[in-house]
Amino acid sequence: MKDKSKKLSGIMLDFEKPLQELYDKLDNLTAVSDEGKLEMTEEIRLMEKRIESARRDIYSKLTPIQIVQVARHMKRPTTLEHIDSIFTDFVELHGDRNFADDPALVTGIAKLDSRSVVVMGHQKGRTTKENIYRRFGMANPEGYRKALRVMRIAERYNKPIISFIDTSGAYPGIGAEERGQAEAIAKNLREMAELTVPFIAVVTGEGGSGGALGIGMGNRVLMLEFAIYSVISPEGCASILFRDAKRANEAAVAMKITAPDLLELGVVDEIIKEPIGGAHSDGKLTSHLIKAAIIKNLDPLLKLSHRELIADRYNKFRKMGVFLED
Amino acid sequence: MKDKSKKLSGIMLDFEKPLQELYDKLDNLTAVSDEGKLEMTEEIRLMEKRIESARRDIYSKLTPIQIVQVARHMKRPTTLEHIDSIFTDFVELHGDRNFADDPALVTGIAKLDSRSVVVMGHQKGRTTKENIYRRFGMANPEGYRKALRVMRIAERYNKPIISFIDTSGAYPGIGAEERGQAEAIAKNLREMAELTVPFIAVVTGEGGSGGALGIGMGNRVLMLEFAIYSVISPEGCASILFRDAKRANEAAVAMKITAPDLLELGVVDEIIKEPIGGAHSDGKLTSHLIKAAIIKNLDPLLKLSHRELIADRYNKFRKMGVFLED
Amino acid sequence: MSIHEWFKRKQKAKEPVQTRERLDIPGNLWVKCYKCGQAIFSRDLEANLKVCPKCQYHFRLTAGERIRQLVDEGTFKEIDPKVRSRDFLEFKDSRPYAKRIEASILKSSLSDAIVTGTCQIAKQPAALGIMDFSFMGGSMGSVVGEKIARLIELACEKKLPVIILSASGGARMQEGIMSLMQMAKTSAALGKLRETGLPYVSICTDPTTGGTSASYAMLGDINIAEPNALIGFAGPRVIEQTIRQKLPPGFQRSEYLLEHGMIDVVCHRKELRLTLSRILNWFNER
Amino acid sequence: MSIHEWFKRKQKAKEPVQTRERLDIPGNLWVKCYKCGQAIFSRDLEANLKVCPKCQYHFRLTAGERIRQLVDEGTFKEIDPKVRSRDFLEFKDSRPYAKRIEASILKSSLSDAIVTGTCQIAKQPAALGIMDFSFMGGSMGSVVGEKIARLIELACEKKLPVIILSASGGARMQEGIMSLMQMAKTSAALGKLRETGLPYVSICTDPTTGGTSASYAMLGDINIAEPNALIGFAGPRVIEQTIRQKLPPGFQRSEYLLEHGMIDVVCHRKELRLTLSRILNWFNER
Ligand SMILES: [Zn+2]
Ligand SMILES: [Zn+2]
Repeated sequence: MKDKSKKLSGIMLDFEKPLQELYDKLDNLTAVSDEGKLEMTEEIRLMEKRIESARRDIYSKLTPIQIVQVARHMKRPTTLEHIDSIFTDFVELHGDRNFADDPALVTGIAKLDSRSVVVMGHQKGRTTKENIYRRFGMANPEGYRKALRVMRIAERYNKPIISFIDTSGAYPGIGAEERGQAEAIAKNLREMAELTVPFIAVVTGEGGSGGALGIGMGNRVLMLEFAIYSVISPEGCASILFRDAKRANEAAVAMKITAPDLLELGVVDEIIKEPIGGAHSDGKLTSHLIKAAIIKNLDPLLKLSHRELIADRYNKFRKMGVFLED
Repeated sequence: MKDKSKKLSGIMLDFEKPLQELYDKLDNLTAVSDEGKLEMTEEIRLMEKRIESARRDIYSKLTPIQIVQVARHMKRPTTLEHIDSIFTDFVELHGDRNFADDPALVTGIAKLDSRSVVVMGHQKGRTTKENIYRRFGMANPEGYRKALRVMRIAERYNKPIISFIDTSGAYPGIGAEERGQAEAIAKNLREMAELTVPFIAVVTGEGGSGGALGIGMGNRVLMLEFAIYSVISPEGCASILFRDAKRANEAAVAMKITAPDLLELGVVDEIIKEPIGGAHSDGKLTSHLIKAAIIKNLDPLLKLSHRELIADRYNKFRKMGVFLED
Repeated sequence: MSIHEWFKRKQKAKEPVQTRERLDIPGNLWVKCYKCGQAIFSRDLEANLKVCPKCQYHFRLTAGERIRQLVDEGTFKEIDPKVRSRDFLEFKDSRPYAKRIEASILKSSLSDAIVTGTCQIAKQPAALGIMDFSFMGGSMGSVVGEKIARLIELACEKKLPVIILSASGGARMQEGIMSLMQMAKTSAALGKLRETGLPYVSICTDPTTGGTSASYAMLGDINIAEPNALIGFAGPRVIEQTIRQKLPPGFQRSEYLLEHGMIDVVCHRKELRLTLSRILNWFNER
Repeated sequence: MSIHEWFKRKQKAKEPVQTRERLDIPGNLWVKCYKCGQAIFSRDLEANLKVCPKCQYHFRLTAGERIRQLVDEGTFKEIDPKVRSRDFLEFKDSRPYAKRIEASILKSSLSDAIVTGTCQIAKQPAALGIMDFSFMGGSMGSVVGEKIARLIELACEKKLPVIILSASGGARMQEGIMSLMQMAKTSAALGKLRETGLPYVSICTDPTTGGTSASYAMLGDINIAEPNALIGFAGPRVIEQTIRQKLPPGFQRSEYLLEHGMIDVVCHRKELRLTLSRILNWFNER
């Protein structure tokens, strides 16, 4: 517990700072208790409850820009961690059979309990080194082409697809442009629309623009409570529209990027609750909550025919858009 | 005529040297005639006949290694020249939608008289500069992937495919290996087998190994009289098997790489006669002979169903191979 | 991400917008080429399809100009002219989105950044969509997506080939996530077109970036581009900021994309109608 | 083209052939690792699946050794054991092809460079082809092509997944153009398998080059490679001669191909059976 509070305090977000005091108190209590001077079990229990309650309180009132911070939290569970917790017998499949393997987007085959499924997702790193290797989860065209290749395996052998979305966007690099970032994403969109197998997308962290959508056209799109999904980052939006990246908070509000907003807009089908204090406070539990939501949404889809699955997906995205006509 | 003999003599092959004397005489005759000193029309006609007869004679007795020289002749008509003569309304299509456009393998849509067809072929250059640009007709993986892309367009819109084969092989470069030369060719082979449209391949010059076969799995494989088609170049074969590239002539004989050999082995369906003195002596006529052969072979295929076309192609290649079993 | 660019370009390189305005003013008889500086008599520029006769710079065109240049006279029948944008997020930056829409409609006399309809090109019927950069930088919001989806569905029904001319800075930020979803919607419609066995020709004109390039603009059976058009996913500035490095010359221009395998044909405006008619004819005839 | 390499390798780097021979001699109890030089007790090497315990160098295996390592005991049923090569071109280099075949059969006690059959792997049925480099460098002639085609056709009929372990320098030059045509034949058979909806797993072992790599070896739904195997189309020497340049370190090795997107999994021999069983299980279960 000592360790936990220290670890957490080290990466505490601004708005979590009120918890720091409580954690410090908890540390004192446990220190005293560990030294054997006093029996503090009850006090510790109470303090823990207080912390939990404070956390719950804080997390129930997050502003959009605070949610952005949670969605980007360094300790937020990554795709490979979710895969590890949710599935068994994972075999990672590499490469687009064209140019490269992209570590920013991982794919593979796995078992969801007894079901054979294809899994994929953006992969961020934990350390700087890892993040450079993973390109901070920003995929190159090869990532999207690998995903498409593996989606086609799913289709050929009639297995459902589960994707995990967590990227600030597709990588904006020279090579990425040269090798057709636009083409790769566009083709994925068209091909995802035509998939004959059930497809569930889960927005687990940052859902950044075309880079997110590039593996995101699920029959069902689920979203973690404190994930975000938007056409451009709040900073990007602010620097363009308000000529000031620091007004990202306004942009975050204006663009409607939180899970409840997106549920209301019909872009997302279901919100998956996060543990108290956000996914980073309990990765395993988060994974288990995701798993339950996947199974709940997947099972009805398994009963649909190929045609029905395509129609279901087509209708879902076909109706997106708000306009006037008279 | 003067010009023609000079041009030809400049690139005369060893075994054509006996013609040189005759061309010199013809030059003299025409010079005298042009100066108006004597009326030499009849003599010129006779000399031209003699040259034709000598050419015919020489070309009727070529050894395999001489045929190799003809197949590689610098003035041998190239794919774009054939396309220009055979088809109309050609629109060249570029790019593999992945990495690059490969100028060593050209593709496009065109009309064969009133028929819409897809055309493709290896493209050699005429000048050194052009040859460097065209990589001497040795395609990179992008060339094969572009070809596949365009074959799929043919299939999607139910148009026949005509390919022209003229390469010493797929390009053996670092980049080519990195980007999956083997994968690109292999995938083409599998996909060509499954094409639902008529496919005619014409070996017009060098049919070099996998690089040739990579666009060569036609329902019908036609071959120009002095083209070659082999698993490895005679020089390559000789340097390996005889430890001496200079024994290429032996290798050329042993490997059975000429049109009549391949017809006998069942690898080729029909030999297209070349003009007297080889395709380089009359490119236009060569193209027209090819066109006639294409149409003759294509029209029956147009009557087959998708299934029949696949079965036809499968059976054709399925039965290739000679072995014992008891 | 690349709508980014659109705004920045709007502030800095005002050229194409100005051009249009100048040409719209009667009596403004001379235009200066934005690339080579050549003074061109307006009527000559018009007659030359708005291509600089000296340096071949392709000026941007309005949807109306495109129709006049490409379509058999009198054959264009617009569909869905009344679909208009709605400020459903009540989005406000320096100005409310609702006001922006209003102003753009007034200024351009378009209902949004795309005109769709059926037409004939060299006597061959086609479903045609033409984006117009002068309407909010050709940005793709719900209206653009809806009109494209309807155009494609109409093509499926009437068995028409589809042609879309793109000219767009990308997604329309003021519609938030919904503009992103238009990428999915339009691409899905193209998937249906493909399944129906009907061809699609995409024509990328300057600029074709962001969400537009990452959906319908790159999905042609055949992708055509006008010379020197900016085509790409991320905007040049975003890339420079990310990689802290200068971009190579010609980067993200048509010819560059041709070399990198993304474009089939870079087609001079003078050849565009002929090329299109050949392609349509190829698809139509057995 | 890469059969090239096979011959050259045979002359220069004799290691794998020697290895086999040494190990076949009873009483030859110690083997030296060709990579790190470590002396290894034969029985230990055998027990370690012929992987050097020190440097993890994967020694080449015979078809028989592969079966023992991968297949459920007693389940391998060979098909087409009597298909043999014929010298139909009467091909003669330093030695007539007919004699080469004879000698190879005697030396290897194989009928040609591949063994095919049905089997179970972790109780899951499969059609299995195993190439053996010790038979004329694993070169692919009519027999290899025919046996692979029959294996795949059998799989189509019996609804089995197909697994092929490649170990080959490429096409068999002594069969001229007919060896090239085996690329077409085997790939076409894989096309049929795919249409039938059955999976194919390719396992590339050292070496997998030339015509073999440019046909069935690269066409797996899933491509597996043993560590550090040479995999490529053109032989390293041919490339060096063409480009007049040294090759980068690790070029054409498994890990390099993984990085370049051609291989799904680089799999240590100890993990191979488990990985295969997981993959087969994934395909089999709904
Ligand atoms: Zn100019
Ligand atoms: Zn060792």
